Amino acid sequence: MKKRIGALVAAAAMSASFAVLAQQPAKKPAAKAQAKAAQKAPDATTADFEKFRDVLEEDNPAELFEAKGEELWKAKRGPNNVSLAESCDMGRGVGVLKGAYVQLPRYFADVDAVMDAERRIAHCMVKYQGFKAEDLAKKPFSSGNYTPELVSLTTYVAGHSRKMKIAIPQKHPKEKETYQIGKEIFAYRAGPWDFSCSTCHGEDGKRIRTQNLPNLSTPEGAIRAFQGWPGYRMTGGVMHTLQWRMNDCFRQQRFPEPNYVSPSITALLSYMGVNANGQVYKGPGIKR
Amino acid sequence: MKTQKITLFCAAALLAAGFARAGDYRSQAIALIKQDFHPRGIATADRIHEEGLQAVCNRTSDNPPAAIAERLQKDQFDAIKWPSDGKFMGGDWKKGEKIAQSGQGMAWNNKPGQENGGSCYNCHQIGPKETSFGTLGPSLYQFGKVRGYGEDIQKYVWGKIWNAKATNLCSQMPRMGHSGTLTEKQIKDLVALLLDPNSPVNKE
Amino acid sequence: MDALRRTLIKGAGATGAIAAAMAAGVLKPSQVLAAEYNRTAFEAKDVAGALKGVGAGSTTESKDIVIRAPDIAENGAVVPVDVVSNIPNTISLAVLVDKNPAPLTSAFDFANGAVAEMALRVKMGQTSMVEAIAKTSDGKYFIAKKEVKVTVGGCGG
Amino acid sequence: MADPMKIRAQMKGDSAEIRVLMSHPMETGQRKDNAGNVVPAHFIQSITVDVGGKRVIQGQTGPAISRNPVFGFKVKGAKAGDKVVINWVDNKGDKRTDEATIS
Repeated sequence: MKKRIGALVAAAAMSASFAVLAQQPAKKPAAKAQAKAAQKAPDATTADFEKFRDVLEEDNPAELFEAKGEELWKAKRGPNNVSLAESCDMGRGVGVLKGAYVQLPRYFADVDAVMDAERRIAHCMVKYQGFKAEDLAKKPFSSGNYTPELVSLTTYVAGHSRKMKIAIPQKHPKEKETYQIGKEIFAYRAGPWDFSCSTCHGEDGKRIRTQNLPNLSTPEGAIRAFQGWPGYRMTGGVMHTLQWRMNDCFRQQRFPEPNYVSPSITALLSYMGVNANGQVYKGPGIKR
Repeated sequence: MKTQKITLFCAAALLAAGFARAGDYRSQAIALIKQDFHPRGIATADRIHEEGLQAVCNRTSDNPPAAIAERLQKDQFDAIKWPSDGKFMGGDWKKGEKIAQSGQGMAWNNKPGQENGGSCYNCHQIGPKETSFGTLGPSLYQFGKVRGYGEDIQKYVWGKIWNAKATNLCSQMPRMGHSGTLTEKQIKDLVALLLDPNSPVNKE
Repeated sequence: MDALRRTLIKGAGATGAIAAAMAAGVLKPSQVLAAEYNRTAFEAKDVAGALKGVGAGSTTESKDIVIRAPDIAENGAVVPVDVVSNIPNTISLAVLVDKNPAPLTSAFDFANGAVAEMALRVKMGQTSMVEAIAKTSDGKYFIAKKEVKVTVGGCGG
Repeated sequence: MADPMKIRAQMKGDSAEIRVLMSHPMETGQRKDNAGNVVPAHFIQSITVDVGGKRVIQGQTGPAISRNPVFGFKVKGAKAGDKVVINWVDNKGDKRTDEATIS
C-alpha cells in the first residue's frame, strides 16, 4: 500500500514536470531527450503495432461476417427465390468459390466486361435473384450496427481464397486494358488539394500519422493493400470491403464520390491486384 | 488573373499535344472518371476536371520541362496573397497547433462554412509532443531554430503554406491558401507555430 | 431472494464447492447473475469507486500478475489485453482502465479447473493505466498495472 | 435474434484453450449516430462458460469491452470431446447460448 502511494506521488511529480516543460524554457538535457523520443517513436510504434496485429488477427470478428455471408450465399432469396450458390459464377464455374477471390478482377464473357469480386456478386444478385441495382447502391457501406448483405457475401467469398496465391489473369485484352486504365486513374491528380492515389501510395516507407502507406506500384506494397480486405475495421467495429476502401480514399482525396461497384473502381483494383500477383492472400483480415 | 489563366491553358494544350501518343489509356481513364463519379455535399462535380497546373503535372509525371515549370511557378507565386497588414508574425502558435492537428475540411462529409484544418501532422513532424505524425513531408520540428527567424524565412513559410506549388510546381503538398482551405488568419497562426521562438517547435 | 438465487445457481449446475468459490469471488454472490448486475462497480466513475464496488477495499501490488498489452495501441477501440495471475488460489480477475469514464471493464470468477487467466479486448478513450485485480480464495486482493498509450491514427479527421 | 457466437476449444497440453467471438454492438450509450442522436447503451453484462457440464467461469462486463467481443480462457482437467457451453445476457435482456466440442 505504501509502495503504491510512493509510485503515485512519483507519477504526479513526473506529469507536473512535463507540464513545466511545455510552458517554460526548459533545461537542455530533458528537452533533448524528449525531442529524441519524438523522433524515434514511429519505428517503435510500428514494431509494437505489428507485434499485436497477430494477436488481433488470431481471433478476428471478420469470422462473424463470413458466417453471415455463408447463410446469404446459400439461401434462396430475392424476387426470383434463387440462391447465389446455384446461380452465380465468380469466374471458376457456377457456385465454385475456391480460389475465386484471388483471381478477381477478371474478364467475364457473359457481360463482356472485367469485374471485381463485389461488382460480380452485385451483378449476380441483380441478374439471378432479381434484386434492384439501385437498392444495392443505396447504402452500400457498413456503419454503426448496419452491415450490407453484399459486405458479408464478399467476406464469405474471400474466405474461400485463404492462404492462396493471388493470380489475377492478364490474358484477355480487356483485362490488360483495365489494368492500364487503373494505372492512369491511380496517377490522376485533381480536386482542391491536387491529390491523386499516388500522392500517398506512390512512394516507399511513408506514413500518414502513424499509418504506413503501402506503395501500390510495387509488389510488396500492393500485397499490403490487398491483404486484410475485406477487413474488420477496429474504428467503428464494422466490416468493410475494398469497395469501401476505395470510396474512402476518394473522400480523403477530396474528390466527388465514385459510384458503387463502378468500372473506375474495378480498374483501380485491377492495377493494385495485378501488382500483387504471386503473393499469398491470408483471407479476411483486421484493419485499424 | 485573366492572363494567368490563359497562360496556363496554352501551356496545358501544348503539352497535351506533345504527349498525346502516351495518352490513349489516359483519355479512357478520364472518360471513365467523368462517367463514374457523382457530386456529394461540398465535393462538386467540377473537382474531377484537371485544372491547368494539375493537367501539366499529370501529363508529365510531375516532371514538366524546366522552361514551362519556371513560367507556371512564377504565375503561382504572383497569385499568392500576402498578409493584408504586411506582417507575417503575430499569430498564435497554440491555435496553429490545433489547425495543424485537424484533418477536417474540403471532403464530402465536411459542412460548407465549417472551419477547416491544415492536416499538417498527416505528413509532417512538427511539435515535439505529437508522436503520431506522418512522413510524406519533411520534419518541421525546430523549424525556426534551424533556419532562423528572419523576414525572408517568414515570407518563405507564408508562401509555402499559401501555395506550395509556387516554389515547387508539382509538389505533393496542397495549396492551402490558394484552394481556399485556410484563411489568412489561420496561415498566420501556422507561421507562428513554425517561427515563434516560444512555440514548442523551436523551444529547446 | 436467497431462495431464488439458490434455485438459479442450482439450475446452472453448480455444486456446493462452486457456490462457495463464487461466494468468495470478486463479484458478490448477490451480483453474480445478469438480473443482479453489479451496477455500483461498473458505473463507478473512478478506480477507487470501482474497486470498492467489487469489494476490494485494499490491494497489494504484485509482480505475479502479468498484464500483456501493447505499449502503444494501434486503435483505442480495440486494445488486446491478456491477464495471467500466478498468485496461488486466484479465484477472480478484474480489468480496469483508469481513465475511462467508467474504469471497470469486466470481472470474472474461475472455478472447477478454470485457470486464472483471460484474454479480452477493451476500449480506451485515451492513454491510461490498465490495471488487473486478482482475488485469492482467502479474500485478499492484488493489483498490477501497465500503461497503454493511445495515439491519433489515420488522417486525424 | 442475436447472431451465433464462434467458439474454438482445443486441448493444449493438460488444459483446454477456449476462444470465443461474440456478435454484439457493445454500445456505450455515449456514441452519437450520423444524425447526432445518442445511441442508447446496449452491452453484454453477463457471461458464463460451462465445460463438461460444470460451470467453470462466470463474469460480468461493462460497455468498455470492445464491440464484437473476443474472450480467451483456459481450463485445466478438461478433455477432448467435452462440451463447452457459453452463454451471454445483455442489458436489454437479449441472450444467446452456443456450444462447441473440445478438439
